[in-house]
Amino acid sequence: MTSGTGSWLLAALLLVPLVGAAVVTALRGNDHTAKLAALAFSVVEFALAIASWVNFKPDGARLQQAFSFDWIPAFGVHISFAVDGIALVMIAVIGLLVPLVIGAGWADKLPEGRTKGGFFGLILLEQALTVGVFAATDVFLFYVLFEIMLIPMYFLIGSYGGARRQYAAVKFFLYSFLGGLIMLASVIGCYVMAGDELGKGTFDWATLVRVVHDAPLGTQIWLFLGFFIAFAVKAPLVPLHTWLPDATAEAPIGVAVLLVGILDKVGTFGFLRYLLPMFPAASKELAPLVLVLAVIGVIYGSLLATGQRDMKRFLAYVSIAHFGFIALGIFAFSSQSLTGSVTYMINHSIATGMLILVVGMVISRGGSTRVADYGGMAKLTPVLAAMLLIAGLSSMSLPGTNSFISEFLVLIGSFPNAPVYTIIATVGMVLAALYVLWLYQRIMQGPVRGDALIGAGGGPGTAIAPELGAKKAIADLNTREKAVLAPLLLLIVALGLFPKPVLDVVTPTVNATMCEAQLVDPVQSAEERPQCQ
Amino acid sequence: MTPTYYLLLSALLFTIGAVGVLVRRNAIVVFMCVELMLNAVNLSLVTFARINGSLSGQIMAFFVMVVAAAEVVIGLAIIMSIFRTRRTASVDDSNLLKY
Amino acid sequence: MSVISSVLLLAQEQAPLPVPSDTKVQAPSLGAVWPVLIVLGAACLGVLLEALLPRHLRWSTQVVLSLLAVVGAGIALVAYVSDAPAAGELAMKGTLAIDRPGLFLWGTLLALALGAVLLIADRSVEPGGAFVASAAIRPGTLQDRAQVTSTGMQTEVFPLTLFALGGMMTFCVANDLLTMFVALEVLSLPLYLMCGLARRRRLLSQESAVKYFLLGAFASAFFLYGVALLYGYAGSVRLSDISSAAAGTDRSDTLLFAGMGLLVIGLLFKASVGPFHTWTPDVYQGAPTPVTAFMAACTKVAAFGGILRVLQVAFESTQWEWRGVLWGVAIVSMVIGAVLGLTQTDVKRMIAYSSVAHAGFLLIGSIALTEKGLSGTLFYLLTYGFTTLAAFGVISLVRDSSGEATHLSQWAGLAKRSPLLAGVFTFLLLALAGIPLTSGFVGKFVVFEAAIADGMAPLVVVALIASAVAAFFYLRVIVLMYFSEPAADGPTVTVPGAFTTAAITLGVLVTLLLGLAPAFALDWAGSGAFAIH
Amino acid sequence: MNLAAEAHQASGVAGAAWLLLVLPAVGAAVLLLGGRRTDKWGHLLGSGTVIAAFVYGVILFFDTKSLPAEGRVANLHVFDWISVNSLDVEFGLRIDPLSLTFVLLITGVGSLIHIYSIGYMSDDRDRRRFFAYLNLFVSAMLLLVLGNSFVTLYFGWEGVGLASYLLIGWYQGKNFAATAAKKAFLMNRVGDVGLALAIFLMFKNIGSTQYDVVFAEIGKQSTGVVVAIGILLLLGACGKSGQFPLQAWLPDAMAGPTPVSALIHAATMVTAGVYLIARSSPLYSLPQAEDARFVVMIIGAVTLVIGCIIGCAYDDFKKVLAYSTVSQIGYMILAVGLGPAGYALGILHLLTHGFFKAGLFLGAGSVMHGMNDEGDIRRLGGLARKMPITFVTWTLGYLALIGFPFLSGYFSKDAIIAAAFGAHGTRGWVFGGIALLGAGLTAFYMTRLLILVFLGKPRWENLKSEDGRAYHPHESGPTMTIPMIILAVGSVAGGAILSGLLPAWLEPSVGELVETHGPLNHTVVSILTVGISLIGAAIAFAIFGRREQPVTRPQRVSFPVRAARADLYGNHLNEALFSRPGVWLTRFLVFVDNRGVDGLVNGIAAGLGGSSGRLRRLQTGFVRSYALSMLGGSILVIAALLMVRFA
Repeated sequence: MTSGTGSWLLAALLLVPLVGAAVVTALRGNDHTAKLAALAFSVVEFALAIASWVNFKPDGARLQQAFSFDWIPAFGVHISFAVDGIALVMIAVIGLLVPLVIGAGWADKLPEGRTKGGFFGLILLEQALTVGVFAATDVFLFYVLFEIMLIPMYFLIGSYGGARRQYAAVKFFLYSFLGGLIMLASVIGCYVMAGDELGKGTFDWATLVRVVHDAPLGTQIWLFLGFFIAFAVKAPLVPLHTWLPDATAEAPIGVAVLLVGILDKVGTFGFLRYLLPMFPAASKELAPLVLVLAVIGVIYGSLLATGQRDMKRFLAYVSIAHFGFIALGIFAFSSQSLTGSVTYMINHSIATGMLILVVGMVISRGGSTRVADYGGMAKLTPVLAAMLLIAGLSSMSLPGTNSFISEFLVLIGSFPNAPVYTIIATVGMVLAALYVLWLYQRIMQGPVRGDALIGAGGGPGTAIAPELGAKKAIADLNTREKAVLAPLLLLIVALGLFPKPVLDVVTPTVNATMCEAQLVDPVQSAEERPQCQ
Repeated sequence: MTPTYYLLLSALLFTIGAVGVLVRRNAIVVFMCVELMLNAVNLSLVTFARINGSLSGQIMAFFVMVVAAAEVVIGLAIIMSIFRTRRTASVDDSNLLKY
Repeated sequence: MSVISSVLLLAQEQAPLPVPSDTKVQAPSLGAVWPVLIVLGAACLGVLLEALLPRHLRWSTQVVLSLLAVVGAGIALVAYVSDAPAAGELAMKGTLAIDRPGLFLWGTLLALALGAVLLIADRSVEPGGAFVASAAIRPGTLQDRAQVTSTGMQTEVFPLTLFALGGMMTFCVANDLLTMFVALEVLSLPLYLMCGLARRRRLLSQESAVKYFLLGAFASAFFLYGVALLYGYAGSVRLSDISSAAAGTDRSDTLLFAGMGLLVIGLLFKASVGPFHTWTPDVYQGAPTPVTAFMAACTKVAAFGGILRVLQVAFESTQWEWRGVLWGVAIVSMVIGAVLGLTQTDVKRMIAYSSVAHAGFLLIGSIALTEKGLSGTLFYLLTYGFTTLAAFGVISLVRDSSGEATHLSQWAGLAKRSPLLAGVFTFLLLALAGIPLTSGFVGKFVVFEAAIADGMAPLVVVALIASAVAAFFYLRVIVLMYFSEPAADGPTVTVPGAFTTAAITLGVLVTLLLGLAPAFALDWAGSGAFAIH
Repeated sequence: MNLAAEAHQASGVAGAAWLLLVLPAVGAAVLLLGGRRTDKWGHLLGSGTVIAAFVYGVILFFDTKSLPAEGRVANLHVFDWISVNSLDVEFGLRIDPLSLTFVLLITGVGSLIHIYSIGYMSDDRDRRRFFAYLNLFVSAMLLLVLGNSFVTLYFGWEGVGLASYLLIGWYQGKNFAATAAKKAFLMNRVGDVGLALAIFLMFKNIGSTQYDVVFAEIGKQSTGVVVAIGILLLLGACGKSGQFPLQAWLPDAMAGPTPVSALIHAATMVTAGVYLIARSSPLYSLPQAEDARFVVMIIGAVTLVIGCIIGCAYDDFKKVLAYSTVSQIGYMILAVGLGPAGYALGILHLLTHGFFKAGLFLGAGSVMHGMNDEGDIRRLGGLARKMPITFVTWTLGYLALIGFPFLSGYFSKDAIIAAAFGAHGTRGWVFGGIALLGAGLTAFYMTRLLILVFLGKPRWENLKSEDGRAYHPHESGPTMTIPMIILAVGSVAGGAILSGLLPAWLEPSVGELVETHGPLNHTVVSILTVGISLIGAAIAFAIFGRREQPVTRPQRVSFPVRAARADLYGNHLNEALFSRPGVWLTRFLVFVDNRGVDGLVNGIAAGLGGSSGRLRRLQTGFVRSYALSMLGGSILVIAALLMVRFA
């Protein structure tokens, strides 16, 4: 059954990329048409995402634009999708990033015997699956998509990646797959529990929330852990993070964006959608554990970022630090921190997405991922340098950029409930400045140096600016690249100054989550406090 | 004397057969040991028939013999083919398939 | 010798067994057993034809006959199922219990056998098929080199297949241990022979036959001794009598448990459950691939059919004593299969170890003595059978000058040579790994669900970890096929003829179908319990 | 003293106060996005927007002045910024005497320095970008002082940090510039953490971050909370204002172009800390805040001494001025630490200092401009004749700084010293004494500068600059001299005018100025101060004026001088405490991550593989061993079954 016009939007959101994937793959014979088709489909998808945002009523039902069909009656499994505020914004971000990724990968050279069609086809497929993961309201369906999601990514890394791509792809897959299997145990556990409660098992999320969430603490903890491990692998929490640096380092830039910007968010999304509402008692019980991991992640990730020699690994560790913040916000249990984490998920996709794309542009010019191969590039490519700096400033969450809003919300919201953790995490602000400026200085500032820019001999070669002694003509951003970065740049500033549109969509869902998780704000304002029904 | 002894005897025979399978190299002999195990079973079947005072145990013994005969036919066929290839019936020589 | 086994078989069909006085004598209903009769009848007919027909007609005749037999049996089965009593009925003076699970197993066996017969009958991949022209020729001689290229074939394979099939069908529905023993032999003896009939690599083939035979005989001795002890315990070999005897405990439990142990060991051997799996890798590798497919698919089904019936009907009342032991066996089997699979270098051996791991999973379902456990295991058997059948079908297509190229290194970069085959095989491997949207996942899910519902959560967690480990060696093959460069003198992929194509398509379609819409099959599997008379 | 009650909604002229932020911001945006197209007129746009902002500021000032004293605090709601349930941060401006004072200072000095830069940066191919950054800075600084909540303040706070980072690192081709910029930003961030935590505390305990709410509620809070907030705010102030222990970045910041040093690192940004504490006067004036105030005073006193001492030893023109800035801000912090007795004085000194220090820096810039960017005072000398205007304006600034009677320094600094003596008990003597000593040292090092740069023999005559050119000192052009003159006038007259008006004007923001009557009355203190300053100057003359000075700094010097040249080992301390351990920790963690965490993962994988490789050897291929394993298995199973049953 479906409810309202929104359902069709959501259905379209799921189908368009699927069809797109099929079409693009079919067109893989001709790179150019394939590229155009891919771009067209991704743009349509983005338009649909906007439409569904417009259609969404923040003060409306918990889950909107819902539709559902029977799938396996024997197990009460349905194909049912719907969005809440959180899923909505994530889907919008996916819709935004994929066209940009396609644009960024427009001119990349692929490995021998690979086609643009296959590449973009897989990306669109991945998009369809991730949209599904965020929109699924049947836990079984969620699990299915959660696992399936790995396969296109596995091939994206494995077939189009760098030198150690096989290792990275397999590592990525096994990590997530093992996590997923452990989650499967919990999924089944919930199902069985529902069976005992209601006589007939179900996977419907809303029903499961009702059934599971007053289970005895012991049971809850086991079920919680099952889900938690899967999600902690996805949104890499230390110490389950080591697949991310390898995967990011080996994946092509665009794929790295999807990996860090979207796939990993499934984990934090899972915290919000499944852990808190379904296992309130266990969440409270185990919150200290998660908080410790989160804070470790912040510090550990930041420090390791400064210790990296490889730019892409650097990006991975930066993200690990950011995921620490997100986890902190989620398990600090205040509506501010939760909202902060959700917006963090978006802003991280935008800021780090841009950072990765920019680094990719640096690499495509220098042809090396080692930081040591660069230096003083700002002289050759001022615009590129500016972009790197802006992306960096956003990922160190400087006020005026989008990330500031989320980090501020996370910290200020976490402080009342978890002051100590928050104070430690605040140190992360300094470290963030450290690693961003460190990278910027190494790559962009100082005299022009590094094998990537100057001939290995160090002697000045022929260059656009011979007086700077650059090895080869290193051009500044071209129009396509500018076009790719412009939307992100715009959003970074816009959401930094005027986050209201996002907050208005997210906050009601967060309040609903707070209610399901039986949480109350530590700091209540006298007049309006969220009502639980 | 109580039928229990027959059971013990059959257990003993069965064990001898099993150990024989483990220690003998010649395929034929190994196979004979298996036959020994089957016949040990026959013994206990008959004994139980006696104990339970029902005939079915003895009838089962006949079935077992028939089956054993069939096994012999197949087994010899296979062992023969191996022997004709390798000019030896030692089971240890045929270990190309391993690890 | 096939004559002998047929004689023996007829003997067992009229075998008058002492019917315990308390059970009412039933009207012998042939309708129920028609499928078996058809198959065995066709088998005997086949033997006669071998004797009467001229050589050049045999192949075609036998193929037609076997296919007709299988299909006919299928029709008879369907015809019977339509008006079969839900509770099941006894046939052949109570030696056979024709009940819902039995019928489901029959259906599964017949369907799989159809595929197997098609594979066996194929002559497109290799002129004259995968079987030796004349088993009497000594390997390594001139005639042997001649027969490799000749189109002749030892067409007894077909009646042998039918005999084995008949034995399996009887085995699944055997209601007393003696029938079960005889059926066990009837299904095993032909298989011993078939293993030795490969056209190429005859040394390996014969060796596998010897090993299978000796160990099989050894195992059946255990089985038989178990039968004897149980007879001594219960005074009857009727499963129901044993359970009723076990319920009232005035007899020596030593007999009961020793007997049960020996009996189960015999069965576990057939099902290649570790640590009784040792024959599996060698035989799977050495036997002609179509036979391996037949064994892997059908023998597993039959063996677990027997295990299910024995455990649920005869030993249900004593489950608390033996359950723990079988837990251990299941764990050992899963671990052996998963771990040893990691370092295999031969595809067929690798699948063999995977089958050991799967046997462990199946055992989990079998010791959950609930309707869910029963239906889950039955469904799992169905899915596993088809997947592995198709997998071996694919393996038989990758060949080089010396026959099948089963060494993994030869599979490198296969995706570039033949994307279709690589895609199909990848799909099958993912199914074996239990990735969602394949039948393998649904199978695992139903089994684990039953296990957790029956309070075996820890065992399920072990199973999940094992399947994650196992996933690694499936992935390894995928990595080889997709991400590595093809070897210069790599194997070629022969375009399969109609038969093999049909078999593979059948397997893949069922795998996909049961992954996407398993509902109907689940209903069949869950349609009823074993008949207890 | 409740300042919240009077805040009324801004209307009329004040209603357009957002223009103050938008004008320079638009300028910056146009210049940055416009790229090379705007090269020709970029500097004009940049300066124009700031001047426009200044004009509007003046209008706003008189408009507000026309209102009755209690109506001078206006609140302008621009839009809802961050609003989640109980947390509601509006993007709003607070127009009151305090913020207006700063608006005038920032836009006024800002305009002058923009004009000055037109000339100073004329031969830089990226002058346009320079002006963009300056505009960015002005806009952020205005947001800092105008914001009506601690979060908007934080926004501006980090905004100016960014601008200063960009401008310090202006010559980013040079490593030392880039490093200095990074250092400045990082040390500021350390301070920002304090500010952030203070904000979190406010939200936790008061539930808001708006000034009016916070100041209205803060009185109800426990001493612990108040002191904590007070000290955390101070930490923020230390970061921005180069106060001990975070002073080390300010001298390095001189790596930026001189106008930047004048505007950001002398006149405006570095005084943000003083603004913060003055703005939080309702908090610091609380009786619970006694300890916090005490800490503020200590920091101020310590810093002002450190600044003076190091200032005496440096040979770099701008760095000496930088340390002078550090110590002067020390005075201001000391003043605001005094509480109601000092807020107005702190702001007063801040303004006068803004004038004369900016003038001094511009003078320095003009000297270096004429001397091939030579900054080492030992290579200068006798420039008075070569560049008269610079000399005169600079000397006026100098006199103002050392508190020459009836120049601006005399009114602001002496007042602070007097107020310091006014602190009750021994504190008065201690802090007063320190402040007095500082005055003497200031006179000493400034006189040293004056002599070494403008008087004495021209030591540069037979030297060449690094780029091998001979020195041809010359007076700078009008765009540079005019601002210098204006500032000189300001530094001469500013004190006399402001000292009368300011306290009353600031009353609505920081409360009325409490006259303290210490052991020594005001006249005595000023006589003492002037006397001590004269002594300091005399000593300087005695040492540097009469003897010829070597061109290279003498190496065999007494310990104090060595220590002072080494920033009193401040950097060494940071090195030892933070940087080096940090690097080690990072290296260690990288190792742990690769070998430890990832090593464990790969170890498990390798372990499985290895055991698999070993176990598969058990599959020997001998039937009999298979049979054995089967038999073993069977025995185990049966034994287990029987044990379960019977044991």
